[in-house]
Amino acid sequence: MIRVIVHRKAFGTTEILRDISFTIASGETVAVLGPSGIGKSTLLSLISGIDPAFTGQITRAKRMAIVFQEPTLLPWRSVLQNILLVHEDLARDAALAALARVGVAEKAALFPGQLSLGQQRRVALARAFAGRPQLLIMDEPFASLDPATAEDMLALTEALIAETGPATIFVTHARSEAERLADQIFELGGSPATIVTSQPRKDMP
Amino acid sequence: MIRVIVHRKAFGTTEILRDISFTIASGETVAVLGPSGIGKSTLLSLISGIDPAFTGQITRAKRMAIVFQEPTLLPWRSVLQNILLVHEDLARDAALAALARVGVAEKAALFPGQLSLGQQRRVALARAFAGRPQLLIMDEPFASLDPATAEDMLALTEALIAETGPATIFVTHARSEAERLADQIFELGGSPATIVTSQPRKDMP
Amino acid sequence: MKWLPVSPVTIPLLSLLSLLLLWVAAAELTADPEILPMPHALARPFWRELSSGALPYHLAHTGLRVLWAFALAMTIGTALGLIMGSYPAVDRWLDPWLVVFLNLPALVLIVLCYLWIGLNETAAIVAVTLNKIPNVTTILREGVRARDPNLRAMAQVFGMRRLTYLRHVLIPQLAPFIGAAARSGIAVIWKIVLVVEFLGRSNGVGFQIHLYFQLFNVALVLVYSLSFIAVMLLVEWLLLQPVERHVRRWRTS
Amino acid sequence: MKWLPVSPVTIPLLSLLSLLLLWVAAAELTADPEILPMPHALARPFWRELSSGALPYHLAHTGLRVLWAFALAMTIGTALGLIMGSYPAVDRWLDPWLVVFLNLPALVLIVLCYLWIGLNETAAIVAVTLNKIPNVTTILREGVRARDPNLRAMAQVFGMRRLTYLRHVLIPQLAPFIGAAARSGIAVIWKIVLVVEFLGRSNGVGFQIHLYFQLFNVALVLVYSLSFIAVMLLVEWLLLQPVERHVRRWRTS
Amino acid sequence: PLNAKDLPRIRAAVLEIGTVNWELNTIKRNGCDTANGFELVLQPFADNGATRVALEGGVADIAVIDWIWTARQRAAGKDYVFIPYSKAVGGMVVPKDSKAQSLKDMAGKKIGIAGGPLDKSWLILRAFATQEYDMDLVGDTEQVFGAPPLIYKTALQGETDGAINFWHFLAKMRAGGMRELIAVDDAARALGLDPDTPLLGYVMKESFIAEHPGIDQKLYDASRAAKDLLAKDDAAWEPLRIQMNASNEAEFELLRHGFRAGIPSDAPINIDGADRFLRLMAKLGGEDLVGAATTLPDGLFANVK
Ligand SMILES: Nc1ncnc2c1ncn2[C@@H]1O[C@H](COP(=O)(O)OP(=O)(O)OP(=O)(O)O)[C@@H](O)[C@H]1O
Ligand SMILES: Nc1ncnc2c1ncn2[C@@H]1O[C@H](COP(=O)(O)OP(=O)(O)OP(=O)(O)O)[C@@H](O)[C@H]1O
Ligand SMILES: [Mg+2]
Ligand SMILES: [Mg+2]
Repeated sequence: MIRVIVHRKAFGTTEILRDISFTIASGETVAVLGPSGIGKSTLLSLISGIDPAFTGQITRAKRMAIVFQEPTLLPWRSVLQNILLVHEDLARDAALAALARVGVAEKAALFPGQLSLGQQRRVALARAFAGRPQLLIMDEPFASLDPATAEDMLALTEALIAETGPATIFVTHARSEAERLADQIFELGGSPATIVTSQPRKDMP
Repeated sequence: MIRVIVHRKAFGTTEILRDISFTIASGETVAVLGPSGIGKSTLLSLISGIDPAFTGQITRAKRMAIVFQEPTLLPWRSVLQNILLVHEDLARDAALAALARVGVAEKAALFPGQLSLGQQRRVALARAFAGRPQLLIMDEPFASLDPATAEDMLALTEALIAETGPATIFVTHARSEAERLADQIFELGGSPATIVTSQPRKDMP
Repeated sequence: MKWLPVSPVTIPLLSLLSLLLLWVAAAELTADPEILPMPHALARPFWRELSSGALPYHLAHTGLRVLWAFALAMTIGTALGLIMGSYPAVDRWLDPWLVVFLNLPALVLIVLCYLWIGLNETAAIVAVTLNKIPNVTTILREGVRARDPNLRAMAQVFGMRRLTYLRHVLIPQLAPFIGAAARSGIAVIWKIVLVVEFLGRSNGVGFQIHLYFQLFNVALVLVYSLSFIAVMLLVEWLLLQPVERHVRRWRTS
Repeated sequence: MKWLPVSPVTIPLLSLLSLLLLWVAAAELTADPEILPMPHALARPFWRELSSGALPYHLAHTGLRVLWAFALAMTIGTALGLIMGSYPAVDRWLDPWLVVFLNLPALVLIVLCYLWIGLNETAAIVAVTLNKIPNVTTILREGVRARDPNLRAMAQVFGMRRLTYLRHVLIPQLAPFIGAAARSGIAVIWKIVLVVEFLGRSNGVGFQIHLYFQLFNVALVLVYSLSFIAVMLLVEWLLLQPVERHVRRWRTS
Repeated sequence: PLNAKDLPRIRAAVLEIGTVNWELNTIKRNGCDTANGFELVLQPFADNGATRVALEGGVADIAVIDWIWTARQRAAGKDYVFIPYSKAVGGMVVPKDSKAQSLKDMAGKKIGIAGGPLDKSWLILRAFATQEYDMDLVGDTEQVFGAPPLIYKTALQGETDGAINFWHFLAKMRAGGMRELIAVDDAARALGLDPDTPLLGYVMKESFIAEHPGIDQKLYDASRAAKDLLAKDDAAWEPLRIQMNASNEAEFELLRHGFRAGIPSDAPINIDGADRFLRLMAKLGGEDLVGAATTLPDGLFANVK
């Protein structure tokens, strides 16, 4: 169970977030929507523990995985190693399978810089999915992909969540994605930003 | 008049592009569609002259502007300076106006790293629009923006093209964007990639 | 890590104090003022050298030489590093020269400079500069090789002017390398200035240190060494660190 | 830039040849073999030193010292640089020490080492190592400060092990800085070894160079200097450059 | 009297801490230079090598060097000539409680040597050991070569069992409680060499003498005058006290005594003796030491008296 309580987050004197609290149960998925620059990535960096400078309290899981808004791969290691290095107990075959699932298996031996940006984003997805995360954090994971690939990735994410049941929180700009994946949709708004609407998924009772 | 003739483009022994040729007149807009990893960014880097290693011939304009798939700002210079440094004859006020048009005027004095990724992408748009380019090259310029902001940027692009009439080529994954902005839509496909469908805009005769 | 609001000079001063304590302990253990005198034993010789004007005189001479050599070596070394890092074709030609000059003993260059140019200030400064240039070039070349190709591409497409590119794109990227070259540079320069001074000048801290070493007057060797170090600490605190903080703002904000 | 398919050793050799021509011209101008002999005038002394076994003997001793000091200084200096660059709190404490040791004259450290440890090999190597560590630390610290915070964040969230982080995330990022420190490092070490050797060792290239300098035998000074440089050129070509090419593959592919 | 400005100038490159400064300062203080028709200008350096660079580079007219070196340069075609200054040489000292009574007892011991393997004192002692004890000092002892101050200090620390150093350091070492095992003087005498041959001298170029005829004699006379003063008059030493850097009165007196003992006689140099000496050096030091000067080059010693 992930518990997020953020009283206040500011950069210098500019307050970005205020009074955001919610919980995510294992197997539950939360989508965060909101205009560009509102504070979505900031919220994720608090949840993931990257940025410890805020007032509030967050309980995290032990095994976490993250997909950043940018691929954030190690440019000096091969695509395959990029998967293996963060999951030391993962077998080589499993890593290759993870790459195959996002459609870049044949690029496994290349350096990230030799991949297209969309391919790099998919490697980042594969990296996050390859472990069995208890908490999965994704920042616009399906942006910058063509519609067919994006659909594949969505399906893959659904499958992963069904399989391993992590607590998932992800940021998106596409309401359709949010509605398809999430149990809860939060919309950030205001200044400082807070949750302005919180709705359960349509197809839920 | 921009004339593009690409006989062959390969990385090592992997051939990426073959036999792509078209022209773009001033004021004309070309959209490029295609799946992730097909070679769209590669094509743009040939057209912009960044990558000279190909067989073929490309005539370019003198004043060019580019929006990369990633923001590519100078992290050690303020947002405002990022605009001014590539347009040395641009007045400060004009640069601020360009920033205002993409909605990040109040961030002018900050460093790019202090902006959200969406805001950085908009700065990159402002930078491209601030000059009066004769050739405008954009790689997924509206990705990773919320729908409202994306709509604003689209409108802004339309206005700019109407005003200064550059030859424009841009990559997108959203057919709707392509249909709204482009006079010509090329779809890349195959391996090595070439233009598989080429259609004029719907509302044209 | 911060429990109390401490002034920014507190920790450096405490740190220097602990170094002083270490010295006292070492001197205590050595128990031979001929090898390592107690810090307070330096007070009198220090005062004598200071009031006689000898210390300021030699310090000024050495300082001037260091300054000149530093400015020259940094400028020429950086330019060479930029060129060699940017153009592999040029690099292939100049690289063996770099290795040769990098490893030419200071003594050889210094003596040749003195014999060719004469035993004067110019020769001294040229000798130090020649000794240091390969060092700066080596460090800067690594930096240029590690530059971001995307920013270059951006500058190229937008037709950024060469000078603007240099000043706003390349140099800021190289800042850590320039910082490394400058800091380790002053130190190396000063070490070579010491050799230059004892081989052919009649003044300067290096001259004095060598002299008092020959007399085995450790106290005065330390007085002169530490005076220069004190100057370098001031340069570090009043010049290098503030500049660095300014240049690094974008990283920390 | 390439008109003809040239072997990769052609240009370095041509480059060295042109350096040789420069030397001939300089010797011609100097017209005094006591100041700068012609290259061919070194052949006989070189052969004599080589066949008598003196050159290999001294070269081996110096080489061993350089190797030891290099390994020690790089390891300790890098570790210190990593720590000081990563933890600003530690840095604030150690920074003044760094400045002091960076600017402590080689002579002072060397003499203290000889007097404390004794006139032996250990003292010599410790002295060189202590002289070089601050240099490596300075360069590496700059590198660590310039590291990419995003990769760090990634490693942190995924719970990457410390050692993996060090080996696959941090060190590769620092490669240009390590390269700069290593290259300028060997050069500085060898310069200090020269001083160490003439102050208190009974063999080594530095000992010989100083000896022949006292006798004003420029030919032999050059023979010993150039022999070491030749060794360094080989190290550069057979070791440093291949390693570097391997490490830099991701940039060029 | 003459205006000092009109006098020829002799620029002397000297080791700032060298004992030669005691003499040169005395020359200047007492006007022995102007009285002899030249003006002495001191150019201090911090290293012996530097004084040679200065002489070679033409920014100094004289430097103090030994005549073996001068012979070597002369044989190589340089026009250096030698004007006697001092015959002071070193010796070997051992700790007071050392059991060694002669060089023979140093077998298997560690000897610190200032100035390198071609140091003349060391070479003479080697020859002496071979002749007297049929002993090979190089093989039978362990040598540590080092800078004079380091040899001085490590010997006092007891790190070496014996030390060969320059005479002014030897004076300090004796004052510090060491005793002389053998003086190089005595060794030289036993080898049949003339111990009165001054080893150190003022070296100048013949071309300089050609420009200023008689300048060598003038310098020699001034040097003699200062030496006479220093030899007889203790008061003449008082102004030198600070410069001499003695840490106590005993050391001061030993230094003064050492300097006086080093004053060569004013008899002309024994050319045969010098030649014998050079041959011995050539045998021991080889080409490394003497270069092409296997026999005494003509005109090495200036024609002064
Ligand atoms: N330096 C390189 N070495 C080898 N292959 C490369 C290199 N750069 C790109 N490629 C390959 O070229 C292909 C096209 O890449 P490109 O970046 O043009 O794709 P794209 O169409 O822009 O994709 P996306 O929509 O994901 O950005 C990819 O399959 C990529 O792996
Ligand atoms: N280091 C910083 N200093 C000052 N302001 C910052 C800093 N980092 C972020 N901000 C500000 O915080 C706000 C939120 O940024 P954040 O990256 O969380 O936005 P976002 O919701 O993820 O937007 P996007 O959809 O564009 O990625 C932005 O307005 C940004 O300018
Ligand atoms: Mg964001
Ligand atoms: Mg692309």
